[in-house]
Amino acid sequence: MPTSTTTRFSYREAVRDAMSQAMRRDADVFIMGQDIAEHGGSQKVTLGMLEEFGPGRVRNSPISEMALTGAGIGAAMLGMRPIVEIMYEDFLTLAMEQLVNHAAKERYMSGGQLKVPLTVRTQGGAGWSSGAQHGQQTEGWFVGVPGLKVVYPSTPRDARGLLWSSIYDDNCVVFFEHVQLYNQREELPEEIEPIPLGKARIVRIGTDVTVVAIGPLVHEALAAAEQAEQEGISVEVIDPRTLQPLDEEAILESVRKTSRCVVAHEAVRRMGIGAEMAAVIQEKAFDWLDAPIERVGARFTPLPFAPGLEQASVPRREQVYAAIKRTVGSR
Amino acid sequence: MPTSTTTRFSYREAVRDAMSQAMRRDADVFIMGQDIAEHGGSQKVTLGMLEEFGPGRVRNSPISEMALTGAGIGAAMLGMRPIVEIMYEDFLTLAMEQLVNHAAKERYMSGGQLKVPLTVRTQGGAGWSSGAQHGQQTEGWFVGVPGLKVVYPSTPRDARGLLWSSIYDDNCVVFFEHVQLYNQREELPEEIEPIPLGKARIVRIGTDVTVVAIGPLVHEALAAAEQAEQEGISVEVIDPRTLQPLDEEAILESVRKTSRCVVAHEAVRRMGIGAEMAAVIQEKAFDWLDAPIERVGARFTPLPFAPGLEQASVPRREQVYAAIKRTVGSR
Amino acid sequence: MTELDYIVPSQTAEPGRFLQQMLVIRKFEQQVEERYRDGEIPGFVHLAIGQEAVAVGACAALSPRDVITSTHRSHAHALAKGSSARAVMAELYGKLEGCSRGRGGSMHLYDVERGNLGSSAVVGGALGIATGAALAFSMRSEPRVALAFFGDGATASGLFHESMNMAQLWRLPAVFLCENNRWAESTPLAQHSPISDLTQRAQAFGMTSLEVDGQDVEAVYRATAEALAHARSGAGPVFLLAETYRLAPHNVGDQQEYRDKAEYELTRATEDPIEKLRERLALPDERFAELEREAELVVADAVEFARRGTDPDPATLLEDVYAD
Amino acid sequence: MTELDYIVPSQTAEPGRFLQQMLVIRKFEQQVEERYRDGEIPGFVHLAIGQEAVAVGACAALSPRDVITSTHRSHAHALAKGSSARAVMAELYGKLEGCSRGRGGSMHLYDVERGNLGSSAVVGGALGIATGAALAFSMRSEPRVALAFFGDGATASGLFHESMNMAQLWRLPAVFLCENNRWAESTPLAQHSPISDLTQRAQAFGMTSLEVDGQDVEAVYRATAEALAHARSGAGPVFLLAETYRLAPHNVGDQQEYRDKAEYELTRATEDPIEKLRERLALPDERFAELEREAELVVADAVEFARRGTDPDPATLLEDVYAD
Ligand SMILES: Cc1ncc(C[n+]2csc(CCOP(=O)(O)OP(=O)(O)O)c2C)c(N)n1
Ligand SMILES: Cc1ncc(C[n+]2csc(CCOP(=O)(O)OP(=O)(O)O)c2C)c(N)n1
Ligand SMILES: [Mg+2]
Ligand SMILES: [Mg+2]
Repeated sequence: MPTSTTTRFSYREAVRDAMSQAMRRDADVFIMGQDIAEHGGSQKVTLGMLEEFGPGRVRNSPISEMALTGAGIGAAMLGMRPIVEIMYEDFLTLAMEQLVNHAAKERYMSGGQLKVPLTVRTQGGAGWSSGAQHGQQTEGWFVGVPGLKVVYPSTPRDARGLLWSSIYDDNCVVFFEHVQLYNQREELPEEIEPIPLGKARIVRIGTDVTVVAIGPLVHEALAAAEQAEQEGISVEVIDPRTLQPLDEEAILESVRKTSRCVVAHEAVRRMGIGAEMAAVIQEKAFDWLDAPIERVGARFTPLPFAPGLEQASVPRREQVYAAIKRTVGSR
Repeated sequence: MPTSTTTRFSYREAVRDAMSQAMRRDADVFIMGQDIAEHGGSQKVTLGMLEEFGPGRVRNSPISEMALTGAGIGAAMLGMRPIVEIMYEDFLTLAMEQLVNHAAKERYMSGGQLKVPLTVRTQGGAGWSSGAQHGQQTEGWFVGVPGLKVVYPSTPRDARGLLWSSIYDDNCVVFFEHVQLYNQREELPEEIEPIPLGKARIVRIGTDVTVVAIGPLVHEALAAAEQAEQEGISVEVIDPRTLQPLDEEAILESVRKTSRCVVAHEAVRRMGIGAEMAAVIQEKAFDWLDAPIERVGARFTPLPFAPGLEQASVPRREQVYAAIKRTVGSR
Repeated sequence: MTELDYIVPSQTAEPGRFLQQMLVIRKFEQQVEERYRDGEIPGFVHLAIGQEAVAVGACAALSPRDVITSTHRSHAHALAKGSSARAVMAELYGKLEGCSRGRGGSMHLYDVERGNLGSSAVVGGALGIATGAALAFSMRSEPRVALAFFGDGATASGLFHESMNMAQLWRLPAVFLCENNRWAESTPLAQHSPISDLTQRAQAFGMTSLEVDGQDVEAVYRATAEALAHARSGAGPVFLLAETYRLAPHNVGDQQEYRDKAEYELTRATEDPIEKLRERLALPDERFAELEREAELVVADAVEFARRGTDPDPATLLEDVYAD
Repeated sequence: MTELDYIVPSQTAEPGRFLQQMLVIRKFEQQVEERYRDGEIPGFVHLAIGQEAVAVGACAALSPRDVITSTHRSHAHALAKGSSARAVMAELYGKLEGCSRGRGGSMHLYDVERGNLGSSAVVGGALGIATGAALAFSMRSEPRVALAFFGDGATASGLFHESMNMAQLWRLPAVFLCENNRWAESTPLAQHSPISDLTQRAQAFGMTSLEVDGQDVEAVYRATAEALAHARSGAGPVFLLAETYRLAPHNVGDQQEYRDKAEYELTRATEDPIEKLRERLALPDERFAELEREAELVVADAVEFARRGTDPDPATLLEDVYAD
């Protein structure tokens, strides 16, 4: 049997690979965004793509997030599969109208005549003092918008497989990348394994507590789980990967086993996706719960610049660990 | 003792009265928005204000929601107390960048040098086949944005007293009105009684179930409570009125008494403010809960046009009643 | 059904047919007003009375594979682009037989097969979409054009500017057709725009602009044909300004307390595009009355069709939220 | 502390002081680059090397009660508007003594007392705010002007257009000062704008525009003074276009792989605003070297100040999220 060759992909390269392979296969796939051409994008995700695909399919755009998103929607309605890169997710605020009122609704309002197979990729996150307008996490807003799908991968494999599925999904997908994950590496086969949207991944098996974490918090949760393990606490870690549709069954199954749950994300706690998860879990696994669902998320403040303040504002392994201890402590 | 004269105010008139009284008292208060001058606004809330205050303080604006909001922020930074009317809350999507990245953060980013005493009034809601872009409920997005306050009154008295407090609050307040409430009437004294932001109102006292409802759902909840009363179920109804800051204590106190809770709003259930409420309640009143917190909200779809579909998509008293029955049923 | 049930964009200047088509639209709008007042039509409706020549003239110049995007004031555009009066009326009634299966309503008319990509009820909201459609045509080297209808009020919106800039920058085959009816709801042009000649908007992007009398359907046809030829040739987009009039309130129910009554009456008396064409064609009264009756029949049939239509089943509520 | 620690906007053309001030900014930026590379400054930083004449000339013309808004490339604006080098440097270090108490950082410099309303790291994001400040001045009949700095790239953003339209419509005392440094990050002007003469942007609103050589600080001073006088007189806003050059990468760390090396070197050699002024003043080398040393001392002092600064206490994290 031939062994499939594998390569070490960074998260950044994995994202690029999904786009490049789709663009090789399919003339309808293209990408637009600011500084994505020669410059390779502000995070260098698209580096080299201009050379391979040319300026017609790797389109450098003016600073016009609204029109960029609108043009993506229009091209998608005509059957293209555009990828729009919004440089920082903070700037999704500029595209909000187009995403919420158009991308999400064109199919419904047209009674099913239209599809909007648009992928909006964006990135952000704390940890490098980028300030209050270049680091907030905004995925929660889109989860509550019927018609949109929301994806947030935490590993190179998931990033590649989910981006592939997003590009080929016939709906608008808002795809979140985290700046602190771009250099994460993983051995992957050359051929892409598509990962279906809406399927969670059990990252670590455990029996005492379920931690549902997304993005960088998946890795923080793993570290916290290792630490808890030392004290004999067995932690299961689940990464939903897709936030809409949300794999409620996978989460509920785990919580029904462990009876304790922590939800964790980098976004502000209040109105973060963790609120929705907690609401769903307490509703559908009430009788299994031995303790309140603990929520881990950023403190209620704009992202401060000073490194010490920034650190104090966003959650990392310590906060997840503390939450695990709290929920187990109330045994 | 002199009896204070009272007048019958509609919710619409109550909103207008708060603005007019503030504008009479204070030259720094003014209003900007589309068609608010001769036309009195799309919902006639500002009718007559042009005549009293003139076009300089009742400023008809171009269709430029971004600049309108930005100008409100700038004027507020200079010490004015602007009121910006966004005709439909669906169009808050256009102002999202200015609200989230600027109004909410200028104070923090400036290390406390600035204040943004801006009030952004808006309205919307289902029930009259206004279609997918003129009826969605968007209050949830703003609750998770540190630096913003969010208000959603359900009665003329609350509308007037809370709008007054919003205008005089030194932070940016997003103030939600519901189109179906404009003709609600209530006897009010001439002098405004300011209502502090962040204080819930116990609308109805009961012992078996707490219903936390906002906006039009307060009235639906009351109707459902009457119906439940017939069957011997005693329902307490709480209207938080302010969603940020949220009066958690008032809600928790009630739930600790009743041990059962329903949260209800017209917005889509997923990621609605009810998710946050459920998450808080299960966290802080876990040991008191006898049943899962029930969430009532719109179905997961853009607002459909056809009346029958629209009715089927948004929650009314029947859904609140059913949720009350469910939670009591799981006794 | 008669041949008038569908307006077939003619791609040639046929004033006689233009008149018929404008009459269908006029009668349609008048009937909508009545049906709305009678409570048969839910939601709210914006009529294009006075602007029929723009819709008919522009759509006649489009080839069947060209696409349009429209606005809250969308009935005329939908009809002129070839949707049947029945399907549009049924949509206004919220029926399954409507052109958006009852999901859209008056402000969300779609007919993708006939090149109507739909109308945005957010002012200016479809201009990026039209730009994107044009981008698709350009990338695929298809000889198609995307034409966006929008009002004078929309030219104050950021997306208008961003879309114009992008379309010109990328030389996309788009036509930005601005219907300057001098009002944005209750706001006269002078209260939302510091300039009165809206072609100046195009100068910010170095975009070719054309101006046309929007009450003269033949002129609109010719100007649109010229704009389309320019766009189709690869020379880039065109800003096409049609000077027109809103000979009706902003929406049915609007009292127009902000508008001078005398101006309104005078404008209605002197700027009716249908009366202008009738005069130019020197049509005998009898013949005109006949055309009116024909149009009324089409519309009456559409109303009957809509009334008999099916209410969407609430069980299908969640259909088409997502494509699968 | 020397008098250079604060740039006091002079309100008169004093080329000698302009030179000193530009040198402080230049040395400041060069020092920031080094400190950033050494890992002392967190986040990311955009230097205004090459654009000092715009900041200094424009701010010199402002009266103390006038206000500015700034951008991600904000150090020069902050310094020229009178913030101390110490306070700005301390902010870049994230210190409590910084002009934003360490909450803001390089892209969020504020000094409200001196009329700096802050910088938006969202491109174009402060243009509505400047419009609103001008509105406040207008409503209160205060003889003050709001001046917004922004780049060529920002002219593609919707908010730019909406703000220009509103300011002109309401004849607000605002100056929209566009620093055309020909690049938006890696994107050359021709890739984000279909026009090369950006004053055309103002034609869409019928706004008065002025153009000035942004490398000539005295010319910038005069043009800004003219724009301010126009705005202050009640005649409405002005679009002031300063043609300038980015004589540095977009931000520290940017490799400029997109930029022609020869063009870059030639531009640096020929378009340095400081060299130009030095030449015009025919300054002896010795005197210039002395001014350089003075400026270096100011900046060295600022660095020392910043290094000795206080790290904000995490216990104060939630302070100033709300005003109470
Ligand atoms: C973004 C946005 N703001 C406000 C409205 C409310 N509104 C609907 S139509 C209209 C006026 C539009 O004027 P114009 O673009 O000239 O079109 P017309 O109504 O004259 O056809 C307004 C303000 C809206 N639909 N969308
Ligand atoms: C809305 C928005 N989009 C993208 C960015 C990323 N970005 C930061 S600076 C910049 C270029 C700005 O160009 P210009 O306005 O000319 O200012 P300059 O950098 O030349 O001073 C870009 C694209 C941003 N900060 N904000
Ligand atoms: Mg109009
Ligand atoms: Mg630039």
